[in-house]
Amino acid sequence: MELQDTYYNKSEYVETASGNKVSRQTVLCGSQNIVLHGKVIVQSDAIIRGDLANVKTGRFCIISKGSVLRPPFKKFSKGVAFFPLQMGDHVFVGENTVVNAAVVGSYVYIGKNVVIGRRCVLKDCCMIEDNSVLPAETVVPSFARYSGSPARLITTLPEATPDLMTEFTKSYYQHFLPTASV
Amino acid sequence: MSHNVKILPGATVCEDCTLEGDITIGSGTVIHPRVTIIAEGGPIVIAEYCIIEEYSTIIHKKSDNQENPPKPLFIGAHNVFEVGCKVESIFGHIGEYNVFECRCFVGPDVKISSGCVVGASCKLSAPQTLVDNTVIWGSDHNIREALEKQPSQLLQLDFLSKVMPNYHRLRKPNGHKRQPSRQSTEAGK
Amino acid sequence: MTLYEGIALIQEKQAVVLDLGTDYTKFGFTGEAAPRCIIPSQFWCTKDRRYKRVHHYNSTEELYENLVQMLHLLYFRHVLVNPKERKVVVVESLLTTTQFRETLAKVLFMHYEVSGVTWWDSARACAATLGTPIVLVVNIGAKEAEVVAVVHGVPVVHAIQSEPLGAQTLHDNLARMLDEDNNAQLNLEPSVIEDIKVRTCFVPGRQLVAQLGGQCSSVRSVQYPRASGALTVSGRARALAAEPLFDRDREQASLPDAVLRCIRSCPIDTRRALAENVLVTGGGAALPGLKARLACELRHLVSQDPYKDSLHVAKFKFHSSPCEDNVCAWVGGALCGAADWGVRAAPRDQYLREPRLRDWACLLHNTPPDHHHHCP
Amino acid sequence: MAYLIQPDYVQYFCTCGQIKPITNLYFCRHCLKVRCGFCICHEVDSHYCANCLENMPSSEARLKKNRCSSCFDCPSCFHTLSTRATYAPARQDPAAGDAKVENKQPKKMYYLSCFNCRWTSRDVGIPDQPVASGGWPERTNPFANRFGQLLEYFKAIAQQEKQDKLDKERKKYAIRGKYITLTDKTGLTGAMARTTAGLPSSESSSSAIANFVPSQAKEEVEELPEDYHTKEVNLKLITTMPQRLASPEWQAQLVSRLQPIARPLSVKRSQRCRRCDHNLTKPEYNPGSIKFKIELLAYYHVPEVKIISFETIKPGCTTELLLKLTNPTAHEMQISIIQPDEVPEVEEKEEPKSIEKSLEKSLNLEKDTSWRQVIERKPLLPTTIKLHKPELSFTLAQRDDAAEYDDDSHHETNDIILWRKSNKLALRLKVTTDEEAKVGSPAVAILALQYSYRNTVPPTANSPQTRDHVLYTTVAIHLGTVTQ
Repeated sequence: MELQDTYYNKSEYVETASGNKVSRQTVLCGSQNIVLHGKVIVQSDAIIRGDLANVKTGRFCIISKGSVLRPPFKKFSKGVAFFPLQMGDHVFVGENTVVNAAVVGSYVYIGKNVVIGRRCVLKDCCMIEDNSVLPAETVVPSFARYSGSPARLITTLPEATPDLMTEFTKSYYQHFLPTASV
Repeated sequence: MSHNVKILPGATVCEDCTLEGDITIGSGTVIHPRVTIIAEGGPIVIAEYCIIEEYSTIIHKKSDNQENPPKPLFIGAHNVFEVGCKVESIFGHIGEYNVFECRCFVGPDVKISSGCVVGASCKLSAPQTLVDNTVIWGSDHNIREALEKQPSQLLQLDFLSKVMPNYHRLRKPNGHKRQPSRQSTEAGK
Repeated sequence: MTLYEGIALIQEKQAVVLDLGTDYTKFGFTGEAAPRCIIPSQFWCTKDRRYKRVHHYNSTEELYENLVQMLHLLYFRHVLVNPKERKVVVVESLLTTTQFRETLAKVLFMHYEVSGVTWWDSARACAATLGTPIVLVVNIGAKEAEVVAVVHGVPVVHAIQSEPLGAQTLHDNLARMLDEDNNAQLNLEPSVIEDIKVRTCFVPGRQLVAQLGGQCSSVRSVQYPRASGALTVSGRARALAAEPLFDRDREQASLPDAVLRCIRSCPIDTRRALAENVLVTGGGAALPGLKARLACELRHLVSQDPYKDSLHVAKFKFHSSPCEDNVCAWVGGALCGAADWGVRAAPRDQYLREPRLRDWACLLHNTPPDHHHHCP
Repeated sequence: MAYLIQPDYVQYFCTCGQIKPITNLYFCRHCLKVRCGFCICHEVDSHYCANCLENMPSSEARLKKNRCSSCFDCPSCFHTLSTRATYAPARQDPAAGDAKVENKQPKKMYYLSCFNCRWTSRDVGIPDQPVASGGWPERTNPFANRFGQLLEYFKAIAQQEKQDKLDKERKKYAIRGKYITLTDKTGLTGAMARTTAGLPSSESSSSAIANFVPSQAKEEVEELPEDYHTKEVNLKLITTMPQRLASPEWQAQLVSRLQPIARPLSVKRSQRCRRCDHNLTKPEYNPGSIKFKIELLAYYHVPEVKIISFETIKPGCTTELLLKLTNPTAHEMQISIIQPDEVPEVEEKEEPKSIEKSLEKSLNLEKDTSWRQVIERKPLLPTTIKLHKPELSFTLAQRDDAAEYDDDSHHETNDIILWRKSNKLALRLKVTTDEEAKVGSPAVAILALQYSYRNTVPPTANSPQTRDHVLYTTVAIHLGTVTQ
């Protein structure tokens, strides 16, 4: 099935020169530490905690409503350090999902209501299904499809996943349109 | 609804959060943005060194057999409320060193002792009592008893109270020194 | 043992041993003392988006596909070897259906192109873990309890007893009692019932059952925590879940009856030896107290009616195998498979020429060569 | 990705008859046929640990029983364990969890800890280790010794039996008895029977046989303690089935006996066409890489059909259906839509089947194709929904990543072709549903595509030189359910 158009209120969104579309109803803390690499959509009520550490996303990422991107911390003997959160290209983060990961690779699909625990590493090309919970420090290998709480490998993804994910995020971006009026 | 929010010196409370009712926030506690704390069924007292992260909700709900004066909800020291958790306990007491992981739900009939972990996305709605050091995880609500209490987050609190003022508008402390943590431990009995 | 594993490494490819049970599949290498994995006999079905059990099938084609998926999971997720050019030891019940046997053979030989398959029946495999010449194997599986007398390496086929008294019977009984205890149709997941059984249930001794009566009020009940609130597991459910195994009301179809019937059907000169070499095994036998209770029931029953005149057995003695109960047949398969280096395996090219399996129930394979019905 | 989160609206017919979404299909460039996971041959390519992402050579993996030497899983919840360091001098803060460390030397000690269920190696009394990378106590199978004895015994018997057989053959002597076929089938036990029954066996009985002690049966069976039923049951101390089965050789029944589980390795697979033995996919060796050395996916070679929208299917009605077609190849494609029964039967067999032939083949160790008869299925085509065949064949431009950004829809459009965009076009088709179609049954329309395909395999000496082929593919399109 082709994706359906998603409409947004033009006055609600800010579009940057690089094509990022960011809702005004988001909480971008420490925005100087947040880098969105272009054509990224950040929907309303998403929180990105740039104040704790740097947050970088690649191109064509979709951060859905109510999701939280939060750099993870690690305890050391002398104190606590927050690690930067890196996200690759073509990543989809579903609604009300909490991402505490250290690294999210490219072509990653994270469903809605998911919890990605602290310092998780999601390699390129993986999928976390809706309502899953990844405990802290999980490494999700490439082409794995995880589901459940705690999430486990249930099956593998097709080899063409990079292309599928590219097409999906691109067409999501293309179908993310301002409403005609306003 | 009276807006009687008492913030003790040393607490870090972001402005971008909803605090309704009679709430006392102990020193050393950090409240991140977009937190909702509603004290409609009685006052909420949060002791020292708690962390309350984004989108967490703590509600002291009105109940039918409300005591008069309303019983306060004491939340002990060193509790961590992670992103998106929701706590509705009406038991009037939550112990110390508990961790409420991301997106968990603790219903009104759940009694939490100390050193417990409510796992991410666990929805505790059935009436139950978590004894000290209980760990609940997973969709099947697996239960085990940890060897020791959850470690404190003093180091993280240290960092947060240093960093957060640089990036966030904070609410000014307005309370005076008191010892809510001692009260909270007594109130549990 | 490590020495042998070392030898196995230099020799030709170590064969794999497969025990595809109704509930759990055991899979690993010959010459090893335990399987590499014990996993539920199910696989993730992408089409239906759920786990599908291997033994749920309506047609041979569906079974074929289930087996292909299951073996893929076993080879590539758990044991991590190429199925091609490697021998397989299949451990199965003597009563496995021809449909299942032949489909499994087809999958192994044709789909996975294994180089040879040896079949071992579970009774002889279990007996092999003891090294004793005469063994009475009581195997309590998921669906059925099988009693097979193995005499000098030969199962006494006409004496085989099989009763639907496996773990499933226990689970059904337990589920019914839990419903009664909690006054509700609980519709518990099979895995939950299994967990309750494994963690709370036990088999009380003969005297205790009589003492307790129907209600078992002196047995401690347990609160079993669940996501939707705790469940009461009454003392009755804990103590009496396994009672159907010993229930003689239905035409003496109880487990001790089956054991005694099996002994009675065996040649007279082996009966005493069989009674003195009983091996109670299978996943269902791991329930605390079950073996003791069975021993007690046997000793009692042998002096009772249908047997007291026909069966003159004074003593019952019991073996314990050098492995956990649920992997006994697998371990036997791993022993036998390692001992003969797969010499006796049916090779693939023979199967390709004539895709038919030898089976004890088939006269074609079972007629002595000098018999006039024998066809070469 | 829509393929992964939506139901499979469009499915293709594999050559073997399976029906799968295009993402699960492969395309063999040498046979020019669509293949799927069911009809191809899977092979282990490389072993790696999915946690530390280290490769392990397969010989080493075999020695280590397919387990990583540095990563451990939690025996309680199966999450990966993390190594945590503690310092011997206890900190001022009593809650830091260091109260247990008694010695005052400033020494780093390590223990394993689970972030999910908070299990630690201290829970079961495993002492902290001075090195981060391990030295964790290795468990041994408690039955290993006995198993070794049995194995030695059986091997000796098998050896002896082999010798017997040789002797027997020399003597041209055969035993015939009641259970002849059974013992013959498993001669091992026959030999065992003879030895244990005291029958005359071969003269040289090895020491393994002589020294072997069979299991001794006991009269008493371990009974439950008297007060078993009145004791309180603490479920937190008893392991669950998954916890027991996670370590098959140990199967601890008490939580206090759980041990860290060395993490099982994973494999990368390569896939091979059974027919021509060419690789269809071959991954790169590096565990972190998502690239392939060979990647012959149907998604890159077969025109892709997607539904844009469709009207509800009603019995006896003609409804419209909008499809999007994509040419994934780097060459122009001629496509025409045909009825599924117009697809010519493609004969894959090159010689008539006969028993002699196949026998000959297997003897000659030639590539045998016997797998085909068991793997291939004849799918049942639902026929309630008929497609109106458009009298039209059209050209679909090659894929051009640069063209993606210019929005020129200047190509010719008509009733059937709604729009074109570089290598994509939208089609409007009509389907008619049978009067008899059952309401509530799934509505599936079948259509076939005839398309031109340019083969890019460099021609070899013995392969035909043709580069352009006409290929067919059949597609099942799911249009919801038939409604009134």
